[in-house]
Amino acid sequence: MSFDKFGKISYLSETKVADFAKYLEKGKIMATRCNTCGKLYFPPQADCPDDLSTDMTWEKLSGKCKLLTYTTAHFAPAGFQDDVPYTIALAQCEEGVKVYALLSRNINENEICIGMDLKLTPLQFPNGRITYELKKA
Amino acid sequence: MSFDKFGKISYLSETKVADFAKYLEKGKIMATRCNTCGKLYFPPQADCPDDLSTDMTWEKLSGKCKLLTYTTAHFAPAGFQDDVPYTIALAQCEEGVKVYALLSRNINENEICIGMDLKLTPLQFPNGRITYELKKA
Amino acid sequence: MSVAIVGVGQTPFSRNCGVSIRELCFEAFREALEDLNLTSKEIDASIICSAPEYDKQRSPAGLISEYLGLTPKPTFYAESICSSSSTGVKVGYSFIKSGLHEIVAVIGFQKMSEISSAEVQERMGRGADTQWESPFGTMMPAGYAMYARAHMQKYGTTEEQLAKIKVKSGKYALLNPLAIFRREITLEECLKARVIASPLKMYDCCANADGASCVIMASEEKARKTTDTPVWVAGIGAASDTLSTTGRSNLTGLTCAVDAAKQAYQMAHLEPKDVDVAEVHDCFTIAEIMAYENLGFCKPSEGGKLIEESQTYIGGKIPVNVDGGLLSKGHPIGATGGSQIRTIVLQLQGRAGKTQVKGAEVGLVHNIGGIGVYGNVTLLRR
Amino acid sequence: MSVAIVGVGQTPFSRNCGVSIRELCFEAFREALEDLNLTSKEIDASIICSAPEYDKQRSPAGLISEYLGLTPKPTFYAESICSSSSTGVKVGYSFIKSGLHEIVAVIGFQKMSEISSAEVQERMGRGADTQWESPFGTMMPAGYAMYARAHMQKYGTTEEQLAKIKVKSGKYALLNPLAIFRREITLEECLKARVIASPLKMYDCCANADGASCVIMASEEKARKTTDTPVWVAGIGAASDTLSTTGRSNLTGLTCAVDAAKQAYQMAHLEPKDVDVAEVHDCFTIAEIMAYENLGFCKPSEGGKLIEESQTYIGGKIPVNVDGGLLSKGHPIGATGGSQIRTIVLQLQGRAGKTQVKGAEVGLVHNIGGIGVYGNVTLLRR
Ligand SMILES: [Zn+2]
Ligand SMILES: [Zn+2]
Repeated sequence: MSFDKFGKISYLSETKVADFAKYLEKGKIMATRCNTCGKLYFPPQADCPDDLSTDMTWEKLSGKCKLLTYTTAHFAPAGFQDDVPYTIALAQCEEGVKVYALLSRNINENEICIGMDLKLTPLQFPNGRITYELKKA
Repeated sequence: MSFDKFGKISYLSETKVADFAKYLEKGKIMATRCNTCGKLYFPPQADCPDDLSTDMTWEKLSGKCKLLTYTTAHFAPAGFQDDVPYTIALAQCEEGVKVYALLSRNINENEICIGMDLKLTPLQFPNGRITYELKKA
Repeated sequence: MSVAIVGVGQTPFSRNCGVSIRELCFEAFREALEDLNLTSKEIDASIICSAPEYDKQRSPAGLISEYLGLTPKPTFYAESICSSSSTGVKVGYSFIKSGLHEIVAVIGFQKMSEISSAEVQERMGRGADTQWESPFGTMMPAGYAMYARAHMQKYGTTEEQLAKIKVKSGKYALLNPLAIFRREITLEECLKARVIASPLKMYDCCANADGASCVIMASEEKARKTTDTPVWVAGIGAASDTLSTTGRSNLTGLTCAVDAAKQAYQMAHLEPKDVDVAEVHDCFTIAEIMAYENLGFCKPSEGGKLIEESQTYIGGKIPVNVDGGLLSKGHPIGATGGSQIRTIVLQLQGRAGKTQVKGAEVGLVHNIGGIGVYGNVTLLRR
Repeated sequence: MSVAIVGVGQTPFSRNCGVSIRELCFEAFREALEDLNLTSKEIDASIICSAPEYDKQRSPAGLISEYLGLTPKPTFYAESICSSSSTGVKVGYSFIKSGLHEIVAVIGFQKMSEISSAEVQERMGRGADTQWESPFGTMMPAGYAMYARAHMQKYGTTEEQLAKIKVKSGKYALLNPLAIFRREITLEECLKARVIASPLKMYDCCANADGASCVIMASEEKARKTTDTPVWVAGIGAASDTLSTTGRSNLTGLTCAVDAAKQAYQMAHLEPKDVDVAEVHDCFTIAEIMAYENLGFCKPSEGGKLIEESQTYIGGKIPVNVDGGLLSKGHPIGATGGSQIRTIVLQLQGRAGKTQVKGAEVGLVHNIGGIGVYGNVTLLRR
């Protein structure tokens, strides 16, 4: 399976970690862990620059995370104009890795505060495309 | 008037020498001459690198030229596929400048020979776009 | 052997230049060679700097070097997005210092008016990680807005302080004939403007622009023959941070700028307090506040206070962006670094007119590519 | 102070690599660091080389340097189309020679399989002058075909001689596990193949490909600590010719290659006869024949005769492209120069296996960007 179902718009269809999309369809958000040095990678990667190893294992993230920073976009690049306003967020997962995703539309802008608990969750678009988003924990 | 009517496909719409297209519509193929050093430029340019001058005059080419080299393309880039085969040529104008253009379809491939006399001629496409081509002299 | 900047040039930055990219570059090149004892034939190499995909021409290095009469000298294209021409200056320095070349032209350009603003942001979005971040509708304002939000949260920086950066920018842009926006803007206008990416509003963001810049660099020997007022490259620093937002450890400052500044100060044997005038990369108001901190003009957390106290106006502790900065000049990506360098060179030559910082001896240029991905700091000396 | 190449790496060149550009680069990087006493943390700077618009990622320097673990070291993107990674090596040399950096990684890549061949040619066409030449349906094969036609006319070079370049290429590609096409091709097959741009037929043209390459460069001191078999950069030459075809004065040779070769020989104090093994930019068969002449391996006009007499096979006067060349390896634009350098480095280290030129001491790399726009010649020495 290729990677081109990931995201609202996809710019990349081939990657060694295309299985991420397969897992995501099954409701699992996966990171990779280097079997050589033990480092956890999210977004997942197939290679470990620390020891030049390519021996990695998939590992499920709990999804528990905290908001680090965010912005609500009222202007958007071509292809995303119909979605404004949307809130882009960076969150810290309990496993130590960070995630870049949109905040769920169910969270009101005045509820948002840095440090709040969030839950990283798979999301299927009506057209069959898949992604993940950050929901209220 | 902008430059975007020039050529089968245009990639550039704004230039200081946009008047070239206006002249071309009137049947004239124009070069520019630097008023400071006297150098003739074709394709025309608005600036003279030799003396950093921008003082140029339009000057009509006679169209008389000789074939320097050519190729007949049987494969084409996107946008030109319906035109194959077409013959791209480089010719030397009697004024000393060179011109890059297609050879007229009226010239048979077996007639073509390096050194042959040609006539640089304005050409209007059915859709109103304009260019020039090299005809048999 | 020292390396000098002997000539600088810049076109007006505009919303729609109406000319082709090579014609735009010619104009900047011509200004750079003015009053120099130098012909274009003596230039050994050129470096053409921009970001691709804003216009249709690919591999513009060959096109532009031909139009400037630099053929058959070597040329190539250098890119680090918004800091491309500072990267060019770094390469130019090393070409000369290594002995490969004696005189190098660094030409930066961008023509952004051929496409819409949303299309520009789409291309900028694809300058983020296209696998993991672009699919979320990333754009430049959003990236800097996330830094702004974190800076406000951690240090108490306010929207008023951000706006005051733009107020300063407007004041000086009024005196810069090459700037796109030449008018003063009030604090109130800034605060009432529509939101682009919260907390950044319209006047917190710089504008896309068309423009070109040119920097002529020379070896010490050639510099002395070429001009009476060479400006010396005292220090050069360059560093990167992760392209991914998820890779960032610091959300309240740009570590690539901190690292680059450290290198440049060290190479020049200078400290922040030695800088008389600075150009910093204010693509967004928050970027200038972080620059104050990252360059050591104040402590981390105190950037907001520095502008609040007007310390970065002429007459203050350290005058910053007295040409109006990107916020008012406009930001034609590849041309921006060269324009910043031009401003500092004119300052150090005493040719800055109404915005001259008296007796300026040491100047600094801070030029950032992307959302803190490529950090470049250049120290120049009279 | 001398500058060395200490490590080289390359992925297989393929029609469809199936991985992302950063993953592709990682593979080449990993090979380059193999057996070196060096970790990626010790690399001071990276230069990422490719041609834009073949894949969607913009500003890949940040992306790739992050994935290779090179952050926070400086990085940028260098482009001279097909010679991008030779340009990167020239900049790497000057970074080290100038004292700015000690160890530099030059990474070249291209992923061309995401778009069709006609789309690739469209992008290449926009690498010509988009105002005056692209509107005529320009493409790379057409440009080289015009040189071929002129060469045949002036010197009597034949289609058979062109085909013999490809026959040699096929013979050596059979021994190169990283090449796309690993089979021998007969003279007859070549001559009967369909015409792409007359007189060039299918086997006169190289194929688009996906691939990456990596060259690790180091100062003399660092090189000695890193490896027992450094290969020294003896000479570097770079020159340009007009982007426009109308600006060309010579239609039977590439003056940018002549100029670059002259510089490289002079810097290295070497002559053509000193070269033991060479990699030349055979994007088309005619390009290899012109390279023989432009590099001084034979006189102008005698390129056809040189291949006719098999003088560029192993055992001949000067073995050329004994890895199969671009014609059989494939031509992933940004990766090509690095791949050529890798072949010569392995030759000079005595690690070239079945295609080893015995006792090779001096090697040459000839890498051209565009249709003779950017000329790069690098001389390496054991
Ligand atoms: Zn590891
Ligand atoms: Zn003139």
